[in-house]
Amino acid sequence: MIFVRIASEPIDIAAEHARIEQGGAVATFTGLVRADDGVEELTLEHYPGATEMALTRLAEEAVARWSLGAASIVHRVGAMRPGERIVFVGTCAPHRAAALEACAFLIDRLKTDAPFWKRETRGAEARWVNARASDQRAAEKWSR
Amino acid sequence: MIFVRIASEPIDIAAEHARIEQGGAVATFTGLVRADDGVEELTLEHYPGATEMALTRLAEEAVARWSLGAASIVHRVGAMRPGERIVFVGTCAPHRAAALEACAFLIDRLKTDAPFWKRETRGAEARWVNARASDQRAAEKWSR
Amino acid sequence: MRLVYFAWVRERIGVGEEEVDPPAEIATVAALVDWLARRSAGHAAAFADRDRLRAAVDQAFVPLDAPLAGAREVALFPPVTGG
Amino acid sequence: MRLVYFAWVRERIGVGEEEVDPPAEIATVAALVDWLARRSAGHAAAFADRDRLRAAVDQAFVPLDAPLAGAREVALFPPVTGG
Repeated sequence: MIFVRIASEPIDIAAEHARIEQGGAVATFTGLVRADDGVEELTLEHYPGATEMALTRLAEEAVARWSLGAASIVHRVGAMRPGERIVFVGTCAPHRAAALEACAFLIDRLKTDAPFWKRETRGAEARWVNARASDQRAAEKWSR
Repeated sequence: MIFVRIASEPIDIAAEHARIEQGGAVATFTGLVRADDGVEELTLEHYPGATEMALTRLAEEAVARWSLGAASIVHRVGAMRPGERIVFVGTCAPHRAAALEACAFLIDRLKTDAPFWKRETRGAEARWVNARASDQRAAEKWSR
Repeated sequence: MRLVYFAWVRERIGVGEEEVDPPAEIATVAALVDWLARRSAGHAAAFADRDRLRAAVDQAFVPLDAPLAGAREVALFPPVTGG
Repeated sequence: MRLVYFAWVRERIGVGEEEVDPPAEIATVAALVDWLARRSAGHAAAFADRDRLRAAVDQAFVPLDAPLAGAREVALFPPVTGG
């Protein structure tokens, strides 16, 4: 089962977790707005339509590659405060290695394959976050 | 911050997750009682005192090795039904690779390093679950 | 052809989307970008650094040298930074 | 010395714990197990397969050839199966 969602409200961990509990092993990853580098607001822009398509394709790839029972990707858009959840990725498989690996795959590949853009606001200054070469390398390590 | 707990009530994912959200990246693993192999009840026995010590030592090792902001291990004991959560492992780190790796480390090592024993009941028959060689290998791959 | 822009590409151009009708000899995304760069100072600024420009054709990521062949929607944007 | 038993070791012996006072020459966990196996048919059954027996001394896992040296609590149990 695949669950993909763009959310403009806070991510409810209990609800998202329950949705993917199909038995066996559940792995999740949650990204939080960093609270330690002076960012007061983080704004997420995305490409409606293309985003859902990219996330669905990623989830389908993970389900096929690791024989998952369920995969879920929920990504916030709009304005967020430090400590808020930006993204939730969850996987469920009969055994733990598959769930854990697929979860890492999904968040690594989401970073490079899905059309989201982050803008940070510190005081009066707003700037678009630059893509990182380390994210590109992390995504590429999953190529077969 | 380290959270270690032996629980005789169901594990509350939302509460456990919120506890470790220190900013950056959160990874979790949750083990569920399998519902697909005819088991009607799973009973977890443990070694009080030694269990908490073993889990604390594991969590401390993970925090030191991956510079975690938080690590949590919650393990159910007593009788459980299919679909219920047996174990929750959660990690928080500034970046995702540390959180994901430490989470996999904790569940792999918990399987061999903590004194828990599973007994499955199917109809009138109860049997103690045998340890698996694959769990031993998974734990050993984390030796430096 | 519908064009959509995101993040600082959108901000520099000043609009999130526009309709254009490029001449028939514009055969690739890169050629389209060259052609668009002449529309305004904002377009020129948005497309000045090709190394930091990414594209999608009909909502699928493509390299800049990809053919336009019948594209209905072309998106131009910076490298993505989600997750 | 306090002995504690878990899982099928506990079931075969019939009690979860007992106090024993082994003779001074019992110097290792393995020697203690040999000595305990003579206490009852249940003990003998619990300790018949040494490959499937694990131990902790004062709540820390040890191999069966570990010394007893001053141990206050020795636990004997099957390989663990948590998680």
